[in-house]
Amino acid sequence: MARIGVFICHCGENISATVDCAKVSELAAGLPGVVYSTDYKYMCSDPGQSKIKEAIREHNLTGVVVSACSPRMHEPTFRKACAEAGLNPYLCEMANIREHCSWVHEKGDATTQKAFDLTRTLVEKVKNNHPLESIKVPVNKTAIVIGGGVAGIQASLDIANGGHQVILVEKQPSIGGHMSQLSETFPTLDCSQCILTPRMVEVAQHPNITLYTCSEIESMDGFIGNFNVKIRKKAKSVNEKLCTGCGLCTTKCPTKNIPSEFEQGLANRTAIYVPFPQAVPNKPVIDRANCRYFLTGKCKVCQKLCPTGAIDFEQEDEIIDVKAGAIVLATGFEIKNTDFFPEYGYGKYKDVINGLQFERLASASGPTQGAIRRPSDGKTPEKVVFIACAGSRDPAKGIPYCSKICCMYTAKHAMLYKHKVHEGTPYVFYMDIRAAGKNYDEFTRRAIEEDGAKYIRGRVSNIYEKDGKLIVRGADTLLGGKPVEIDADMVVLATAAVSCDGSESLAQKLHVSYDPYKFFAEAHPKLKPVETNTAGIYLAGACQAPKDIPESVAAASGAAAKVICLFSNDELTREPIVAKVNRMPPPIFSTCMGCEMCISICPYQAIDKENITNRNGEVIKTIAKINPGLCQGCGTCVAFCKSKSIDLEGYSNKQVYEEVLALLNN
Amino acid sequence: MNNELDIHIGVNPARCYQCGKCSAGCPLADDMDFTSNVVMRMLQSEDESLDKELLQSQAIWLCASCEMCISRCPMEIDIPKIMDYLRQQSIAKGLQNKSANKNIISFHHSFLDMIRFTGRSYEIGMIADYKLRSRKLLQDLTLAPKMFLKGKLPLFPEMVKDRKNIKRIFKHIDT
Amino acid sequence: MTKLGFYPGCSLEGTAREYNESVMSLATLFDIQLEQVPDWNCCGATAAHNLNKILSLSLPARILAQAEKAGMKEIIVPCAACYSRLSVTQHELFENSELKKQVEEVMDMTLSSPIRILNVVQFIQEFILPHLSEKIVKPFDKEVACYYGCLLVRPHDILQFDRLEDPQTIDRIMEQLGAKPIDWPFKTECCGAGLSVSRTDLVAKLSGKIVKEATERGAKAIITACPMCHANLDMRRSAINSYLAKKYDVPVLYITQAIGMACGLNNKQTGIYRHLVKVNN
Amino acid sequence: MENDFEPKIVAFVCNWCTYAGADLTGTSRIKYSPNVKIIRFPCTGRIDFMLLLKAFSNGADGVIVSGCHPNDCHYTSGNFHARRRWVVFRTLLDFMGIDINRITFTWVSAAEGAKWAEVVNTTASKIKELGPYEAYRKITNEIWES
Repeated sequence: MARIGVFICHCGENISATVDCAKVSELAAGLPGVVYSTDYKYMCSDPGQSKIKEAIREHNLTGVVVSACSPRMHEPTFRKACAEAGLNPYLCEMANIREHCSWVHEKGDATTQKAFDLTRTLVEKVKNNHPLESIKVPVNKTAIVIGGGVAGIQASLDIANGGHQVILVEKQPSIGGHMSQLSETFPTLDCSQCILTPRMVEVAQHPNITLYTCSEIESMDGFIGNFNVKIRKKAKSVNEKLCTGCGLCTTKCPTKNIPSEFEQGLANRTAIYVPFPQAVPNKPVIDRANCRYFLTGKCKVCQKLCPTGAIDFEQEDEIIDVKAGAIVLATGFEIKNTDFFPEYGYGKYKDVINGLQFERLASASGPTQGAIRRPSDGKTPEKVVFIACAGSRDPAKGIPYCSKICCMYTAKHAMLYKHKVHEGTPYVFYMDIRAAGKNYDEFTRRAIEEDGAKYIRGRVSNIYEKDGKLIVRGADTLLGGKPVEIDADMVVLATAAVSCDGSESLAQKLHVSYDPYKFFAEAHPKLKPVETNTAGIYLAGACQAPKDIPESVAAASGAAAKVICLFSNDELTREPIVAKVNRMPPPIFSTCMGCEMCISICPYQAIDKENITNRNGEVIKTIAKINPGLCQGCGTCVAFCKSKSIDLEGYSNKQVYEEVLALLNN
Repeated sequence: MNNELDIHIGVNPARCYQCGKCSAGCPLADDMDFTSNVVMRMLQSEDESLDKELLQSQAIWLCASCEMCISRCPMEIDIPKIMDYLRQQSIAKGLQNKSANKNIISFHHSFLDMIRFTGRSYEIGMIADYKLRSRKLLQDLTLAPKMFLKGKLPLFPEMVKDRKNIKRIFKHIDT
Repeated sequence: MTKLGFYPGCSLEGTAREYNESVMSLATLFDIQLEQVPDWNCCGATAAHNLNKILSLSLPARILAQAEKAGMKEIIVPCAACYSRLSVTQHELFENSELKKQVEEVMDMTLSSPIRILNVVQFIQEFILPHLSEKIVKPFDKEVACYYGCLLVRPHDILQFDRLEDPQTIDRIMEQLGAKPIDWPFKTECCGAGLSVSRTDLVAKLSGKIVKEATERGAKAIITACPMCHANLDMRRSAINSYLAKKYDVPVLYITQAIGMACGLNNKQTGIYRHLVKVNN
Repeated sequence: MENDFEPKIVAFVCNWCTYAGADLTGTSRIKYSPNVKIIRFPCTGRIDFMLLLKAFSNGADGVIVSGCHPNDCHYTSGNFHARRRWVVFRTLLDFMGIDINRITFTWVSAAEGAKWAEVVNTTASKIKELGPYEAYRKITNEIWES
């Protein structure tokens, strides 16, 4: 016989202001099976929880209903309290009489009645609950980090230094990401490569890190602690084991005019190439789309030259199966190119460049060895216009958000230009200067006050070319919208930071949600900034939203800390809300007919076939079997099952039928 | 006026974040007493005296409705529609800018009056009417004969047959 | 013979007679019959929408209703200003049924469904271009500045014609004629439009910028598709020249005149003799 | 005539989107009709449409089924299955003579507190207009008694 205890919370006045809590308690006391009912100001407080514990012990309760706030808020609290008093936690249910009742209805009998109806519904449900034990799953202590930019590098090193195995997967031939392309970094102006390359080398040499470059995620299944991931390692046409990285092959490659991705098209590379001198791994790859041999079937110059015979034209893509307990997404961002801007010439003016191109121009290792020269004719520009918010904060262009990094790097660009071309004049068109960060505002002020960057508050309407100059038409909104025309030698657009190409399909492979701009979505905007909605998958860096280097590194370390926390357990405890196929005594064994419908619709591939055999090992019947480690408890199989042979713990058919009946029969 | 705009023409001036791209591309910004982003700012202020200043401005009449501003506006604010509304309000409240009233507004009235009576615009008649209104009797004195010689100024107006219908349209808007 | 609805608009009966003449001559040459919208009226131009919203919608709406009554599925509108007014009106009325009802009451006519409104460039692309090469007798072998003006491309959301910045369709048509279109930045800059009479000083300044830029970049002719642009660039040339204190004599041609010239039509057929800035064949 | 009929409406919602959305309606203090009462499921994929019949035969005048928007399902695809089943089931219900106007099938995300209130209010006023669902209850009771 059920012995249910009912506890009505006032939540201060949040509930009691519109619901007569004492009356609900009184009505509940009259329900069949309810042996104890009370109301209290704050059920979640220590004394409130003690009341529940005492009642459980005193009245030998077999079930508890707490009518209070949303179970999404305090279900764990009350279940824990029940467990402490010796009641199985899954015999405790909550009725939501705050968010779904007191807060959304006016004070009155109808509201009190609804609070009671909801309470009664859960009383009927809890009568049909039975004790459940949480599920234990093992944890594979290897992490996969996707993306080898500064965030991926940081996350990999942190996890590896914590003593765990890391598999770092990078799409490009080298790790380093955008940071390796930068010249100097704000607000300290230290050289980007000087601080990054040691980290890159550390990754390459770390005994706990396995690096796969030219690689992408092919597919993923499994769940937290137990992911199975297939990695596609694209053919590099160079045998890494044999290659010594001498670089002889790259010197004689006949195809020399391929715009270098690393140099943002400001310099060319060969078809067999190392993306940049400090690349990790520092071994060349063949770009098959541009290689003469792959295009015409003739050449093989590199193969003839290679002293170790490392060139392998027959190499194929390799699929690598790995198992991991956690995944860190660090795929970073991209920036819009200049061809995104019709009013700035659709990308047809060579001297209108984007911010990354300027970084390459300013970089000592760049195509001009750090001299600021314009791409069209190599002249030193006397006037350079920097345009902030190019594409960002621009709903008309489909990018309403602020790209966050541009204000700072534009100030830096103006500064670097002035440091390198003393007689030059940098103009900056801006809307707002967003320099919130340690030493950030001071930095932008320095650009204006000490380096003489001419800041003009306004957006540029259009740019056109005339007599070798770029005519930039803007307005000074601080002078009443007065039109300003500058005949510049070069224009740098601080183009919007956007999510990477392919982030949508990657998110779908990993079951991670993303925002309308295809940035990956964090689990909670404030409290879970590096977690995703999929347990065991974490976010680092700008794949979640535009971030600067310190923020990316901080997020990466945050994600790594989460992974290390996860790996500190040998096994995980999971909610036992899983589906079960019923079993019967012979000769039926189970009502399951073996139609396999559930197998085909399960989103987690958690259902398998199971043979029931007799003593002689002959198969009598084949039925479905659910792997509780994989099952996430969505219950889709329950609704699909034709013979009603599957039920979901915690939401069983019996439980929900009783809920419906109780809700309707007052 | 800020709220009126949202109700009457569905344009919300609060969307403007004062980037000035409209003024930067406006062909007439140099000649305006208030550039378009300042116009937006005045509307945002919800200050009656600024509203009045705006309705008395020359800028709203100088706007040539070239639509460059909205075509480049990052917030897609229909400034030409706002300008139309401001001009109509300026007339309704009798706050027309004095110098614009002499030329631009007079011309508009001459133009519409011509259509009111003939259904089509007819240059000689219209220009004659405009000269009387604007008292610019000498303007275009050299151009007209040249145009006449080139056959560009027909002496007699082409008229719409169903002038009753045209009158009906004008009658509705007059009331 | 292709039969198409045709709305000339007021200026094609007056100041832009030659535009009308060249359009009609081209139509004859390419075996197209252009049938005028019966008893058409003025679209209201700039004046109407400056002064009264309902009027600015009712006048074009009457034209559309007349076309619909005559069973026209599409109308050719050579004047860019009329094209813009008609397109915007049709868009606004079919987006907003309440407004449509109001306008229908004012003009005592109804509109049942939208019709196709084609500007002159679309007309050329669709009906002339496919047969153009066989008719060219004298290639238009000159550098030209194709000038689109405002109202052919804006408001872009509604018109959806060409691309908003640096449009290309007229350039491509001129290339077909053998011309060399120059790359220049003022294709869609405003000429001063309706301020022509009331503020000639400003028109001289704005149009002057256009004429100067086209000349400096080597154009031997400016190609337009709008009577208002033509009036400001051609008829107002003496005002422009005195504003710039320099004599600019680059002629301004309607695109239909340029095609007509390349196809061997005579001056009377193209009407180029009516220009104030002389056109040398 | 004043309609004083207070319909009984049951809402079957998923835990991750609509339940959380309804929580947000509460936190935002948006008021709505008290006729609707929620039963929580892990996912709309779990919702067996036989439950709807159960609800109608036991006195429900209307039913709301609501889960995550397409592509937002916490369990990846549960809501798609629910939608697919709903499409099939709807024709079946229609064939059985069940008034499908009494069923609202919709999506409310965890961020759409205001939408939840709107869904509840429009459903409640629609059901109010349709009146009590006696017809179905009568049939089921007759079958029961015979």
